[in-house]
Amino acid sequence: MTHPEPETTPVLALEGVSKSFGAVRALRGVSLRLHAGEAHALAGENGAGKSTLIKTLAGVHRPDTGTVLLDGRPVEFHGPGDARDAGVAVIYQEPTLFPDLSVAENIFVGRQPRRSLGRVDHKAVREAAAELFRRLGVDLDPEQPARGLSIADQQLVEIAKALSFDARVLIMDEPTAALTGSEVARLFGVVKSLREQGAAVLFISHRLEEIFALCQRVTTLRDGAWIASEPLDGLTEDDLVRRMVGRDLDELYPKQDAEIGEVALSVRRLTREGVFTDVSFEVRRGEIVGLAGLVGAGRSEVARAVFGVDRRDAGEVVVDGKPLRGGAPSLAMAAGIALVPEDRRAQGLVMDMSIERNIGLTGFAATTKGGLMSRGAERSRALDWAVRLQVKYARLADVVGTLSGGNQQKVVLAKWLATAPGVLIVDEPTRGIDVGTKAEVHRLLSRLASEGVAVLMISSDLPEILGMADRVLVMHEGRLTAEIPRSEATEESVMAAATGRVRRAA
Amino acid sequence: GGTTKNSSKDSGGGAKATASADPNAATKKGLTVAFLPKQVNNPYFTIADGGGKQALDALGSSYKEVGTSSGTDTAGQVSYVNTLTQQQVDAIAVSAQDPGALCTSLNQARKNGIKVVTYDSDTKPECRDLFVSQASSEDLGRTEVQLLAEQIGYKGEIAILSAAQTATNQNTWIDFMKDELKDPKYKDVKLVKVAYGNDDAQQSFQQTQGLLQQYPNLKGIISPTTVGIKAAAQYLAGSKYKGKVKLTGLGTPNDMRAYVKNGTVDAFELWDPAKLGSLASYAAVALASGQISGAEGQSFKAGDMGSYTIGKDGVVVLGKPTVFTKDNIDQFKF
Amino acid sequence: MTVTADTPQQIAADEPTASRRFLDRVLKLRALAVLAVLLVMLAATQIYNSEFLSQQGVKDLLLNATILVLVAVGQAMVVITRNVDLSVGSVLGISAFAAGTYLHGGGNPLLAVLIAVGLGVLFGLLNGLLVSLGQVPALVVTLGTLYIIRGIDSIWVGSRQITANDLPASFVDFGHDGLSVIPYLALLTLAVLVAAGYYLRSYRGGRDLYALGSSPEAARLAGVPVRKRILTAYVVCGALAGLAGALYLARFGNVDSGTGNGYELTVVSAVVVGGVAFTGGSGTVYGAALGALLLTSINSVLPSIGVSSVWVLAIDGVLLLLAIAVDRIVALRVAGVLRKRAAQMRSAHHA
Amino acid sequence: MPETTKAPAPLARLGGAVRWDTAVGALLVVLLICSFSFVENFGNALNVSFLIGNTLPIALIALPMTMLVVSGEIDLSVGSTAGLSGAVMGALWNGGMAIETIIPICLLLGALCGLVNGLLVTRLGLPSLAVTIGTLAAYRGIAQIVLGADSVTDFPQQYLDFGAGRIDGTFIPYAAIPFAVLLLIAVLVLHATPVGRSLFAVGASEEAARFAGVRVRRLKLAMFVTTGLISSLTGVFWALHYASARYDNATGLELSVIAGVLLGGIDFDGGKGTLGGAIAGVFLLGAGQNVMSLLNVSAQSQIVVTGVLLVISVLAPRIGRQVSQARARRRSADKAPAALAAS
Ligand SMILES: Nc1ncnc2c1ncn2[C@@H]1O[C@H](COP(=O)(O)OP(=O)(O)OP(=O)(O)O)[C@@H](O)[C@H]1O
Ligand SMILES: Nc1ncnc2c1ncn2[C@@H]1O[C@H](COP(=O)(O)OP(=O)(O)OP(=O)(O)O)[C@@H](O)[C@H]1O
Ligand SMILES: [Mg+2]
Ligand SMILES: [Mg+2]
Repeated sequence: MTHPEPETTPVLALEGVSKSFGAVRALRGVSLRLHAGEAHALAGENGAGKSTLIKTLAGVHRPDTGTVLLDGRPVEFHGPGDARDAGVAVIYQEPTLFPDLSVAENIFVGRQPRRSLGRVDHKAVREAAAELFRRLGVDLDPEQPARGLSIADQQLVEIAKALSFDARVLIMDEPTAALTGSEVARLFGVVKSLREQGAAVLFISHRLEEIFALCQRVTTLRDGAWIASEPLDGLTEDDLVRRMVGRDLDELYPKQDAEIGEVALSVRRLTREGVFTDVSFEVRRGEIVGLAGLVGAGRSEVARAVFGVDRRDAGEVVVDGKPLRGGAPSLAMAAGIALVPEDRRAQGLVMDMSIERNIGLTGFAATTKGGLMSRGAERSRALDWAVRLQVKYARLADVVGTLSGGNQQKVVLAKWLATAPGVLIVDEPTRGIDVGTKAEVHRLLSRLASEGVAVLMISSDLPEILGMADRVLVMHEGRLTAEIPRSEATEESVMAAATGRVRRAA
Repeated sequence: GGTTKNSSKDSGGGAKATASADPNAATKKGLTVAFLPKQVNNPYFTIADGGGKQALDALGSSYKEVGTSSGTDTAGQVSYVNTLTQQQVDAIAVSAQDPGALCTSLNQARKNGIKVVTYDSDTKPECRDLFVSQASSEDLGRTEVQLLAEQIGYKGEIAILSAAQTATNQNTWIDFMKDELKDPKYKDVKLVKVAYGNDDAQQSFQQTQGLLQQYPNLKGIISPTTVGIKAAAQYLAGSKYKGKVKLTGLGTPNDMRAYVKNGTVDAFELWDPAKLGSLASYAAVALASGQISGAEGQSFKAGDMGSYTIGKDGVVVLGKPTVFTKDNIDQFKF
Repeated sequence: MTVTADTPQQIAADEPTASRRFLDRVLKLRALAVLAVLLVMLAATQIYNSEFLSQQGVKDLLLNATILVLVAVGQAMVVITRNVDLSVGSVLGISAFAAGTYLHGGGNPLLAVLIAVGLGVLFGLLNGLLVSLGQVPALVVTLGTLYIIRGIDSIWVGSRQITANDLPASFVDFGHDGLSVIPYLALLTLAVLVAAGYYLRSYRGGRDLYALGSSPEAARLAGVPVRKRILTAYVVCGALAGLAGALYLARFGNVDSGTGNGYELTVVSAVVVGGVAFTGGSGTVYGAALGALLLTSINSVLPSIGVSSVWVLAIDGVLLLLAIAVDRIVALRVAGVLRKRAAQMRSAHHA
Repeated sequence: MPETTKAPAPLARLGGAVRWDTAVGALLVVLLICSFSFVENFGNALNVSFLIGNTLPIALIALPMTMLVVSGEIDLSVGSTAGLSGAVMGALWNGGMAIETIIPICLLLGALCGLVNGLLVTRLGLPSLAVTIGTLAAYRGIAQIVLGADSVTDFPQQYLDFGAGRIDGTFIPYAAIPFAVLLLIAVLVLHATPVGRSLFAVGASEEAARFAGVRVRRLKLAMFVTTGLISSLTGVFWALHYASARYDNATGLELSVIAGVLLGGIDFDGGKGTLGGAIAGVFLLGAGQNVMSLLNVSAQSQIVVTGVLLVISVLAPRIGRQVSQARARRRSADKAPAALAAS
């Protein structure tokens, strides 16, 4: 079955749209047509302009040139409200929730069901939210405040919000980046049924298999320019990558064999009450240890406690044979640990600071002479790593918040790799990173390991874990449930431990 | 070792008034006298400075008024003295917010040939040439006790509602009040408390409430501050204590008219602020003309107010305060 | 300013249904804590001094609170949107004087109140427009308008003043009369409070205020009419400051160019004590009103138990610190308890 | 927050060229030059020394206040801390203690005041605005208890001379020299050391800073203590400069400091601003007031001018940005008529 471009008028379309941010030309004459009943994928490297395109469709940005067409007629959206009123629902790349409001209210802000006299019907709000979560198969309490939700839960709330519109057009910017397989599957189920009911869908993901699973057509962008719009049928992943990157892809999981040395990080009976219990493991030099588990299993929490961001209630952490006092990341850093945190916007980067200063934040020791900072040293240190990681930026002095999502992630990596750590903990290191760069990051991790760094890799991307890890630890509900050597690690074995179907063999 | 209070007794060091004055010197014209009240826009000082302006007009000299809009901005007052020094006025008439804080800058001004008269509220004597006092502190303190005692029949508990705890003139008056109360005829009158309303309407209000709650048998209140007496009167007027608890003190007739008429207040007193300002002007011009130097015993003419003689410490006293009652209050419009 | 790791909400999220109910109770407790402090304080004072809660005493307490409560309600609405209005004291002063000038020598009291409110609305509009259209920090803008309005006020008023003598007797009486112990002013304030509380809780406009205070960026993306809402909050705040000005006139019968000077700090304290977060998005006007009541009551309590006024300021400050610290400590303790409970529940579930 | 996502790069660059703190500095220079040439009595040494002397207390406190605000906190109790140390100084002096002992005690006390603020903020996680409103009242209240109605004026002459005098033959007050040293230290710390970098990071995103190994609490605590210390230093200076120690010394100083700092472009959300800007803002207000007084502008009008300056200080950059944005939009629209025709 092929999918030729439908003859009907597109519900929503862009014609020759350009958008610049100062010197950065994020979009250059891009056209895109979304048809009812069709799921359309948008593919491109980090910084290709995908999010910018979406924000143009959603009325957040006004195009410099070109037009937005609604049902074939040019429209001008003056703000996100206009687009929403026209039936366009958007899930932005970065969740934008109201931390102080309940989850239910978050979904219905400005559109709450009302009773007589225009009063908000709080009960109806609650029930409608609960119903949405049921549809998505999510176990969230509508009444709980959004503050403190994990990234994944935040993303799920965003999805529920978008679904609640019963929109004609559903736009999703990397909705799955934080989700694990089961949630993705459920999301796809819901989206498919919406599409069958006649909604137009625009979908962005750096996981190509998801694009193939959900969509019929794909538009590719490269450096803000339109490359192709075509049916996905008959296209292979390699074709798609070639369109995006302009060349063939290197191997995605370039696992190098490294010599495994002595224990660098040893975690013993670590406990944080109410979060995780009795977690013990070791990571050796030259080893990449994967930490897998379902969303909310407590993996990030373990990493945070090891690094000293969170207090620990019991247990000890030993680095290179020396016990590490808890409660202060600076101590952990001094002991040679680096943590690439999962939430780059809140934890990884100071969004209002420049790229070089963000990278410089971890390197005062190297860039200070006689108590005063050397800007030159700071800059060259930042430049070195920005180039190595192929960060796409205009100037190092630019505010990091203006970078595309994936490039921000690379800056976080740069910031920590620049400390030359002996123990590297990476939490979802490739979330939101395009395939090309992902391979790059993997190669980097692999090389670091071979140079004797002990790597603990937390990831919800199972293929990544399987492809990269020498050993896989699995957590379930705050406990370690399995330790699986590379040779035995399969999707089944890991999932079984992650869902609690097997207990850790004593 | 170190420098202690005792080891540095010889501090201060302002120009002492010299006795060299020529009482027959001509009154100079075309002088500039600047008034620096505690607070501009304060009705009391507006009247006083208005009196000063009239006198200067009559003398053929010119008047200007500068000042801070807060009554406790000592730093502001200092910088105004400095500004006036820069502008080389001939004399400054100042009502000091603080007896010591202005000293350095006032002496600086005097070194530059500017005569300094304080009025209403004094600085330390060595920092000015003359102090024009509204009434003798002794008179004020004693008469207020007398006024209230009469109203309560020389019997019962009384309290004082003052302004800020640091207000120099208030404290002097209160000392004299306490002294007056030692007289045997007040043996049944008991001063139970001195409260401070900080010259703030709301605080004075709540302090009055507190006094009445804490001393249910309170018979009378003396408030030697125009803000305090007004606030106390307003509270009494709207409460069950109206007419039962007597109130007296220092107030302006305009402020108090309504309360005198509705029976909240029987009698209170004040001097005429306009005359105070006027006297300050005459004194300033006499100083600038060289007719006086500020030494005790010298005297100068103050237009139709007659002649005034300088007392101890360079103090000139305006006279006795006026008592206002229902019968005479309508004759006064300030 | 936030302790990210240990907020009670976050912990409560672990175990939805059970902790949910607990959380509810705790949240209600928050307002209750201030109320409890207030009641204990009043009761203790009453024991010490039986005159304190006499009819007159209760009336005084309520009257003292009204003006601050009104302004605090308006301020709370602005603070909930993650903004602030420092100019309330100046607005109160100038509208009180305007109403007084109109009433001087006879005028309709009702119209005088309207004039005061109108002037308040005008300044609220000015603040709101500057903040929302200019998208500039509210703290700076309203500190600016604080000075500007105060300056205009003192230039206009000069050394004039309005005294009780200038006002119609009916207006002055309105300032202290009431239905038995409840003054009219307190009734009016209560009506305003309930209306504001209901609007914030049960209308889209009100919920939007919380939303945009919680995350301005998200509010923009969600299509919340951000500027309109901020403008509304400022206008309401200005109107209430104006109304408070009129009531001040009635209550104190005395207004000059210094009226309301420095009031902004008191109002901000009331709002903070009442649990309205300066980071926006949380708190209620009822809390703010309780905070105001607590602050004014302290100032009534101290004189009536005979604390020397020398001590009042220090005690005021320490009590304010205590109020917020106790509140915080309770919250932290509860968070700890919740976390342990969640842990127990999970291990039970695990077994 | 919306600004960061919207402000395009070249405009940011343009904004960088005419940064607000530079503009304030330029404004100050212009004001000084104009005043020297056109305002009678402004330029003489005495007046300039007055101007500097009266602005010094505000400028002194502005140093740590700027850093505190950059780190996202605020201290409203500075005026009260200054008042308290002045009061204690007066009380101890009355008690016969040597001034050389008194001053260190006062400084220690100031540091203690700052420590209390800091502990309440960092240990209990209370908002600093609320905490320091509380200590604003508490410290002033304690000052009142300590010194009561007294006003102590008889400090030793050589100290009073230091507080109020100027170097012979120049316009420079003695006290300006230690201030200059402190200013230099503060500028270096904030703009050229890891501590300063960390302060900016903490102010812009506390969590990210913590994840990057910044000891957030310790840093903030240190800043509060420093602020208390400098406030008490200011209190001592104040008492000597005005030759008067009273419990209500330096009342309302916090508002002057904040107005100056705000005018200098320090963002109260934290993470932005420069010390140079803050100090320029403080001196701009001080010089403005001095000039206006010399020109016989009334106190009331001066208040209005201060207010207008503050409003302009935030509106002007904003309007400038909008104008250049509009221009940029017009330019790009001109450039691409072809693309429009194609659609
Ligand atoms: N507000 C902004 N200011 C300046 N530059 C911006 C802004 N938003 C985006 N850009 C730039 O526009 C380009 C496109 O960014 P965009 O976010 O659209 O990329 P993307 O395709 O979504 O990438 P990713 O896959 O990493 O999310 C990038 O170079 C980015 O730096
Ligand atoms: N079974 C559970 N019951 C209650 N709370 C849980 C449970 N499992 C995890 N949590 C809590 O849920 C929150 C979210 O955890 P989080 O999602 O960050 O964990 P994670 O394993 O790092 O997942 P991911 O990295 O995929 O987001 C944490 O506060 C954690 O303590
Ligand atoms: Mg993107
Ligand atoms: Mg995680």
